[in-house]
Order: sequence, then structure tokens, then C-alpha cells
Amino acid sequence: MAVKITYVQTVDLLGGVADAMIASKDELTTLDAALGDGDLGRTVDRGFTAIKTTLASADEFDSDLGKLLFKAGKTFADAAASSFGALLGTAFMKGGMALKGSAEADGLAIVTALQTALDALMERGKAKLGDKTMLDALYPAIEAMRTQLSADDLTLTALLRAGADAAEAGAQQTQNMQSQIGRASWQGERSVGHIDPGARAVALMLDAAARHSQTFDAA
Amino acid sequence: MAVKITYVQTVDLLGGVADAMIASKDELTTLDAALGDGDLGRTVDRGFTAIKTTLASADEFDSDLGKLLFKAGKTFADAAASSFGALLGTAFMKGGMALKGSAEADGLAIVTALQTALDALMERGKAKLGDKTMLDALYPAIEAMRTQLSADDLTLTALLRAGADAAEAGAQQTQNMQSQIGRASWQGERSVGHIDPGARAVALMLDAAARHSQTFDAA
Amino acid sequence: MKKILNNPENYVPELLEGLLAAHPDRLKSAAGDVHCIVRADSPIEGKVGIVTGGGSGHLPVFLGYVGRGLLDGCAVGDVFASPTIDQMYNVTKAVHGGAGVLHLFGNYGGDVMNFAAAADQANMEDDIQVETVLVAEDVASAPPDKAANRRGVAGMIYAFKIAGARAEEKASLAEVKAAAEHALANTRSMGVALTPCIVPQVGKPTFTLGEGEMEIGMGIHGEPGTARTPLQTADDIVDQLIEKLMGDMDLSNSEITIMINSLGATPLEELYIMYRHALEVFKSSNTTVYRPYIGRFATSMEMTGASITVMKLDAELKRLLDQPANSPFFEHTQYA
Amino acid sequence: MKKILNNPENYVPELLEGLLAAHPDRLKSAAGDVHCIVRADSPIEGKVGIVTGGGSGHLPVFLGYVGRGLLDGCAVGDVFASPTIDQMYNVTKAVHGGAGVLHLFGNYGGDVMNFAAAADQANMEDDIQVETVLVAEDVASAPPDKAANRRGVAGMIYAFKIAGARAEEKASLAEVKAAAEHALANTRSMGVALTPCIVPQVGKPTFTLGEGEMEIGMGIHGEPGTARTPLQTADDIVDQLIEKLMGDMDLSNSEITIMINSLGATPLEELYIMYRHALEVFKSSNTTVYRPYIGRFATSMEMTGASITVMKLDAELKRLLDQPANSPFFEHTQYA
Ligand SMILES: Nc1ncnc2c1ncn2[C@@H]1O[C@H](COP(=O)(O)OP(=O)(O)O)[C@@H](O)[C@H]1O
Ligand SMILES: Nc1ncnc2c1ncn2[C@@H]1O[C@H](COP(=O)(O)OP(=O)(O)O)[C@@H](O)[C@H]1O
Ligand SMILES: [Mg+2]
Ligand SMILES: [Mg+2]
Ligand SMILES: [Mg+2]
Ligand SMILES: [Mg+2]
Repeated sequence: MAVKITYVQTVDLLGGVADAMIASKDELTTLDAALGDGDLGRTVDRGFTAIKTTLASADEFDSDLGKLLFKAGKTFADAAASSFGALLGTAFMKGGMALKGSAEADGLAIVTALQTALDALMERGKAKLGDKTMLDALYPAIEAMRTQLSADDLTLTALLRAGADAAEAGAQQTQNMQSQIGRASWQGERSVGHIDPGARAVALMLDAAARHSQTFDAA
Repeated sequence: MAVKITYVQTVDLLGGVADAMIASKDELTTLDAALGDGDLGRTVDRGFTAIKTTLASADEFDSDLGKLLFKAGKTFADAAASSFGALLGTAFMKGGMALKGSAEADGLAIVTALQTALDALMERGKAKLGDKTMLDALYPAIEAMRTQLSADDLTLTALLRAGADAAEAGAQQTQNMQSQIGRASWQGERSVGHIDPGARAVALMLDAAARHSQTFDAA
Repeated sequence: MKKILNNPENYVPELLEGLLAAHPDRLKSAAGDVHCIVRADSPIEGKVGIVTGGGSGHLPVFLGYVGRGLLDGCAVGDVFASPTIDQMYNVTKAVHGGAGVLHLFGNYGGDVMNFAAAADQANMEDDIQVETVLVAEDVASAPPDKAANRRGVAGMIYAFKIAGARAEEKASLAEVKAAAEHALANTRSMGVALTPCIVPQVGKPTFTLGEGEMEIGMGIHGEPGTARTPLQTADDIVDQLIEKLMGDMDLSNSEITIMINSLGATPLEELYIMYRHALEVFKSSNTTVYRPYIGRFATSMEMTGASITVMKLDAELKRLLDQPANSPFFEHTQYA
Repeated sequence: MKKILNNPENYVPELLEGLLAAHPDRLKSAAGDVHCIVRADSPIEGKVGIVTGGGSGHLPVFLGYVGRGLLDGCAVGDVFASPTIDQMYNVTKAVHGGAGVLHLFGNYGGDVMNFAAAADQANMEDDIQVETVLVAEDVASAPPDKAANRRGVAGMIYAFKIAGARAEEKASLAEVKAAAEHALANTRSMGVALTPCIVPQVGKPTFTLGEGEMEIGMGIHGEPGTARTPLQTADDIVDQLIEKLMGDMDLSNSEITIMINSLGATPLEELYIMYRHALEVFKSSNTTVYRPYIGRFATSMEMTGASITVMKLDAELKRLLDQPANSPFFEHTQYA
């Protein structure tokens, strides 16, 4: 049985991720306060609350995953126009464009959409790997998921779990890096020793997705 | 032996009063904070410090009590141009003018100078008795001193003590009054129950003078 | 409430030195005393000189209104303290252009007594004709039947503007005085304080307010107001201030100008939130607003709070309000 | 740090409504969104439109510089937060008078990315030519070899003024862009913070500083600076700020303009104390000051602190600096 996520499952999964992220807002604020301006929790709160509004009207997108994700991204960016909001919004919008017209996505489609999102994010943000940003969680996550694609008996949960674990490892790695871009770069050497909040947010998102997907695989 | 104060004694006495007033600045600040803007301690501190400078050059006034007091008043008003400073400065200046050319003052001259000072103060400040101001200490003080003038064996100390006690009684009386003029009037009815800081300052000045004059009478 | 300063005792002379160095094209000192600030082009022949004075710590009040179309000079005291008689006298003398001088300042005891002495001196020694108008428009400071006792706050700026414009037209001393009185008869103010400020030489707050408290009607030196209450919303504060102002002077069916003034720390953002609601309130009384002034016009250093001043307009006040004015702190180009 | 507000979530829309109601002669909104503020006379045929944008809470920055001789429009975000792409796009479109649009704003990640998207959209959908210049002049935020990473603070006002004056002359988009870049190449800033401020929707201070502490080099949103030290005297603070500015750009034997800017609560009095000493410092390097700007130009609501910005002048910058400018927050009449 090939890995697959349906439109309805995607709506459900995103809802689970949104709830988990909103619940993590204080942790993200604390991390952002150490390196930046301490608004990441608020960004995530507003952005994912906005996404939940989009999900509530999921019927309007003709079961088109692309349209759903594009709208979710736009909504996120509008609701929380910070760096993270602009980037995550772009990621969702561009990732959605890669799924345009699909009512479901298999493992390859998921990874491709994530890769498209990553490319867009790098194009928009001009950051490189190792600059201590969300890229340093998202990039290894996609690599790990891509590797999983050839595994036997792959489940959606296993695919997402591989991404989540790699993202978390990547986020932890950012502690050793010095911020090279964005607000945190103004900390210079003092940025070393702290986890990048955006990287941590990516890891939390993937972890929530992996946890939520268990309900589908169990069914 | 008629009551009398010499030029040198006056310089000495004023120095004692100045020291006592500077030492009372915190009490006056507290009183003024309750009814006004809490700067009376600072006014008194600056004003009497300035007077001490004038006293230090007491040699320059040809032993003329009038010139000395006039200069002391001007110095006070310049150093602390608040209501109390303006009024006390005026009082010293006008009181001094009443003693112009004298190298010493007897009891009547002292009382006359004080009366002249009071008149000037009322003219400048436009306050009436009962408005809850320094007048309500100074007026009864002068009355009490005038009464003493006919007493047998009057000493300078006794004269000043009569004034000081009456001033203190007057100051205490101000607790029952509602402020009708100046900053304290903005408190309206809330001014009742507090001692007027300017009245208290007058009582403190006369008390210090009475205490200091004991050294002359003892000599 | 931390301060950027050197020796607190030098606070005022240092700031005045900086100020004179910054604006030599428009301001100068008189009598060799930095506390005596006058227009660089003083005295102006044939023009009535307008002089104010008062304590420091209120910028732009007082000296910030020395300029074209405004005041001619200002005697500057220590923080929250009156200038001296000499300083007032020296400023009066320096701005006298032969047409007399108007003393126009807030109703504070020290200032009143010292200005009276300075006026006497200018009259005695230099034959300068001096008239005096006191600003006393803070409705929180005394009831209507004791209105003459009231203190002067931000409303003085309307008096400066109106009298200044009239003087610029080379009106007589009596006319300039009448213009100031006319402005003030139509002007009322009231404020609210949220946190105190610190007088540099004192080093501690002039009063205290609990964490969640505010005081309606407080004066700019921390003089007590009419009520201490829990911190209210902007709309509720505006409701109360305007109700009190309207209770003292009927503004219905009138055209007014309004000044929403920050006492210092309160940011401009919040003043606009207040203004927004003021317009809503005025709608019900058919009061229309002409030329609002929103900003920091009369402050108490870093005090948090705001005041509202209204001046009811007629054709003459409107005409004079619209005249150009120019000081380093108040530029007023022709409207529209 | 108490605030006069209603529901914190309505802080920005309410203040913008108040602001638009206060200045209808000079400002209007675009696309029916109060977050899109443009000159009342927009678009101006044949003039390059200059657009900025950024978070609220910094008045007069950003929207306060929309006016004649300055900017054409501003996209306004929530407190300390970027405006949206749509808002930036709508402002860009509303001010486009056929000669292209310059996006001129501070180097903050969200703004940079959103403005880039808005520029793309304006180009794709409306064929508007957009150029971008980032303000990045805070020397405390990155060393010279990473100068492009620096954040933008009060120095942006010099860029607004210079580019705005050039655009008013109907210069081309390339020329206006060059003027902004020329100004910024000669501009450096650095500040000091003494107390934090509170973002209304957050309700607590963005950072903490001990009772007797200050932070040199702190950013206007509380971004950490270069050193946290005991509170120093005004003269010592000025010494350090100017030393750092001079270390980044040689000012000796030059004519400069200087901006001494309060971050909000710090009163004007203290800025003049700073200016006084700045002149003393400049004397030793034979640096002369032209047209100082002393006041609140870029704030962080009720934050206590100040910044110093210098712009090294040449004939062209001086000419453009002197042009008239006029917004509800910045009136600039011809000098002298
Ligand atoms: N140019 C960039 N490219 C990729 N990620 C970035 C970039 N800039 C910032 N980030 C990410 O965004 C996070 C901060 O987000 P946010 O708090 O919204 O930023 P800000 O408040 O500075 O606008 C950082 O931790 C980092 O992971
Ligand atoms: N018009 C007046 N006539 C007489 N005494 C006055 C008058 N106004 C004030 N005072 C006295 O001055 C005292 C306050 O002095 P001060 O603190 O210098 O006033 P302020 O700070 O209001 O200028 C009052 O307690 C009162 O005794
Ligand atoms: Mg952030
Ligand atoms: Mg941010
Ligand atoms: Mg007092
Ligand atoms: Mg006083």
C-alpha cells in the first residue's frame, strides 16, 4: 500500500498542526526573545488561527489540495506579515502550486511539494544553509523523507516521523551556528548557543503532523 | 535694660536661623507635598544657603541692618524664585528698608520691621488672613511680640519666644482652614486637616531665632 | 524613568546652552543669561513684545513658543520652578520695541509674584508699559466660581498663538492684551496622568500612582486632580474629560479647535486614538473641529498622560489661529 | 508604562482612523484600507512615487513622513510588525504617477520579503517599475564588513528627506534612487536605551533593564545592543555614540547634519543636553554642524532612550536637505 493523503485528511492534519503550533506559542516567543524580537509566538498564533479559518471553509476549494494550501499560505502571510509569516506563507503558496489540481498526494508528491516550498523559501529569503534559519530544519527533513520513499511498507506516519526527527536534529544543530541573516544576525557571536526559533517551529510542525497522521494509518 | 540686637548679633542670629531651616527641609517638603508640589524644602534649602553667602560677606554692608536684610532678601528670592521665595524675599527686602541706616534695632524697631514685612507680603501676595498661608503664622506672631513690648524686663529671647509660640499656634490653626490661594487652593476641601507649609516655616524661623538669641541674653 | 543627564544641578543651563547653540538663527539670550531667551530679531520696532516665563521641564512650553507669530521672549526657571525677577525683567527689557510688553503666563504663585515685581521694575526703571494676562484654564483645578484661581496648562499655547498673531499685525498693547483675553475666555483644558516624572535635582517621582491607577484632572507638576481611579480605556477617559470641559463651557453647535496633548511619555499613537473618539463624542453635540493639534505641546518631562484643550472659535479667533507662526518647536504654515 | 487605549487589538486601526480624520487635507487612505496611507493629492502625474512601510509604534516613523517633499505613501503594519504584501502593493499602485515607484524602507526581514513580493506584483499586474533601497545605517547592529545586514533606524528620515526633495523636482526613478543611496552612504546612526516599551497586544515589556542600567546600541524594537552598562552621564553616552559613528565614517573636517532623536519618553530637555556635548566633541575633529534636528523623529512608543544620526553633507545633499517639506509631523520651511 503506497503512502497517500487525501484532501479530507489534509484538512484534518493541518487542523492538528495548527492546534499544536498555537499551543507552542509561548515556547516560540521565548526562543525568539533570546535571538530576535520575541514575536514568533504571536506570529504563529495569528497565522495558524487564520489557517484554521481557511480550513473551516475547506469545502470551497473543489477538493483541490493546491488551492487549499495556496489559500492557507496567503492567509498566513496576511495575518502575520513577519519574516516567518512571509516565508511560511510563501512556502505554503508555492508548495500548493506544486499540488494544483490534485485531490490527494502520494509520498513523492508530498516530498516534491516540500522541495518546491523550500526552493521558494530560499529564493524569497536569500538565506543559505547554515545561516541558522528554518532552512536548517526543513532541508534535512526533506532529505530524510526522500530517503524514506524507497522504504518497504512505508506509512504516512513513518514518512512524516522521519522528517520530524531530522528537522528536530537540524533545529538542535542550530545551537552551534552563528546567525547570518535576519534579526538574529544583529546578535553576532551571542547568537551561538541558542536554538533558532524558526527551525524549532518547523520541527514542531512536522512533529505535530507525524503525530496526527497516526490516526489515519490506524484507521 | 531695653531689648536690643546689634549688627553682629543679627548676622549671627540669621546664620542660626538659616542652619535650622536647612535642617528642616525634609519636614517642609513633606508638608508641601501634601498640599502643593513638594518643593518647599528645596526652596528653603537654596534660599537660606544663599543667605549664608550674604552673611559671609556681612562686612560689606557698613554695619547697616537695612542693607544686610535687603541683600539677604534679594539673594533668597533669586536663589529660590517660588511663591515662598518671592514672598520671603520681599519680606526681608521691605523689612530691611524699614531698618535702613541702623546698626542696631530695639524691640520696637524689630516689631516695626516685621510689620512692614507683613504689609509688603500681603501687598505682593494678595492673600488675606485665614486664606491658610504663612500670614496666618506671621500675623499672630507680630501681635504677640507687640504685646510683649510693654512687658517688664523684656529680653530679646522673650520677645522672640512670644512670636515663635504665637506663630506655632497660628500654624497649627491652619489645619482647620481650607486653602484659598496658591497651589494648595487646587486641593479644595482636601486641604483641610493639613498644616500650611509656609506657616510652619515661619514658626520654625521664629523658633530658631528665639533659641539662638538665648546665647546673646546669657552673655 | 531614567534620565540622560550630567550633574542634575546643571540640567537647565546645559539644556539652554544646547538649545541656543542649535537655533542661533531664531533664538538668542539676553543680558548674558541663558535663562533669558528672546527672538533673534528682538526687539522689533513698533511691535508689542509678548513675554512668558515659567519653570523648565515642560518643553516645548514655555520657551518653545518664542518665535515669529508667537512670543518674543521667555524667562526660564529651574525645573518646575519660577524664573527670577531679574530674568523676567531682563527679558522684558530685551524685547521692548517701544510698543509695550504683554506678560502672558500661567497662574502659578511664584511666577505671578515675580512677574509683578519685574513689571514694576520695567515700568520704574525703563518706562516700559507692561500689561499682564494670566492663563488659568484648567477646569480640574477650581470650580467655575473660583475660576480665577485655576492653574494654566496647555491652553496657554492658544493664547500665545492668538496674541502672537495679533502682535505681529502691529496691534496696540491694549489690542494684543484683548486678543489674549478673548482666546482664554474661550479656552478650557483638563488632563489625566498615568505615571509621574522625576525632577532631576530631586531624583524621585513627584507623586505615586498604583500600578493600575490613573488620576483625572492632575496638574502638570503632579498637582492632585479630581479623582483617582483604576486605569480606564481611552474612550472612557475622553468621555470624562470632554464632559467636564463641556460642563464648564457649552460647545454644542459650535466650531472649536482642539489640542490633544501628551504629557511626555504617552506616544502620539495614543493621542490619535483619543482624537478618534473625541470626534465621535462631538458628533452628538453638533460640535465641529477645525485644525486639531495633536502632539506634545506642554509636557512634564517623562510623565505619562494626556490633556485635552478646546478653544471655541469665532471669525476673529479663526483668522488669528490661521496666521503663520514659526519657532524651533512649532511651525505653522498657512493652512491648506 | 501605562497606556491610553481601548481593545489592544484595535490599537492600530483606531489610531489610523484618528489620524486620517485629523489630517484629511494632507492624507487619505488607499484601497479602502486605513493601513494604506497616501498623500491626499496622490497620484502625482509624472512624479516618482516614494513608498515606505513598516510596523506601527514608531510615530512619526513611518507614515509621518508622507507629505510634500517627502514620501508619497506608507503601508502600515501592526505594532512592530510588517504590513502585508497586499497593503504594500495597494500603496504602490495608489501613488504611481507614471514615473515609477521607489520602495524605501528599513532592513527588517518581514518588510524586505513582503516588499519584494509587492514589487513583483506591481510589476506583473500593473506594469509599474519599482526600485528598492534599504535603509541599514545602525552601526551597532553589524560590523562594517557586514554593513548590508544592518537594521534601519532614524537615518531613514534623511533618506526620506533627500529622496523626497529630489522626487519633487520630477527627477527620474534612477535619479531618485541614486539620491536615496547617496544620502544613506553618508548616514550612520546609533542609539541607547534606558527603559523598554510595551507592545499593546503583548502587555508586558519587550525586554528588561535593571534599575540602574542602560544598553548602548539597542535597536528600536529592543534588539540587543553592543554593551549593557550602568547608567552613564549624558556626556559619556554622547562620547561613546559619536566615537562609534566616527569609527565607521570619518567626519573630521566635514560639515554634517545631526539628528538627536528621543525614542519616546526621553524629554527634549535631555536631547539638548546631549546636543550641547556633541558640539564640544565635534570641535576637536573640526566637524561643523548644519541644521541640527533635535526631537522625536523615530520612536518606540514610550521607550526611554535616544539615538544620534549623522549625515555627512556635500553641496547636493545640503541643497536637497534645505528644500521645503511638509507633513502633519514634519514641517520644514526654507531655512533662515
Ligand atoms: N531570510 C530568511 N530566510 C529563512 N529564514 C529566515 C530568514 N529570516 C528569518 N528567518 C527565520 O525566521 C525566524 C524568525 O521569524 P520572525 O520572528 O517572524 O522574524 P522577525 O520578527 O525578525 O520578522 C528565524 O528564527 C529564522 O528561522
Ligand atoms: N499669595 C500668597 N500669599 C501668602 N502666602 C502664600 C501665597 N501663596 C503661597 N503662600 C505660602 O507659600 C507656601 C508655599 O510655598 P511654595 O512651596 O514656594 O509655593 P509654590 O511651590 O506653589 O510656588 C504656602 O504654604 C503658603 O504659606
Ligand atoms: Mg521575531
Ligand atoms: Mg518581528
Ligand atoms: Mg511648593
Ligand atoms: Mg513650586
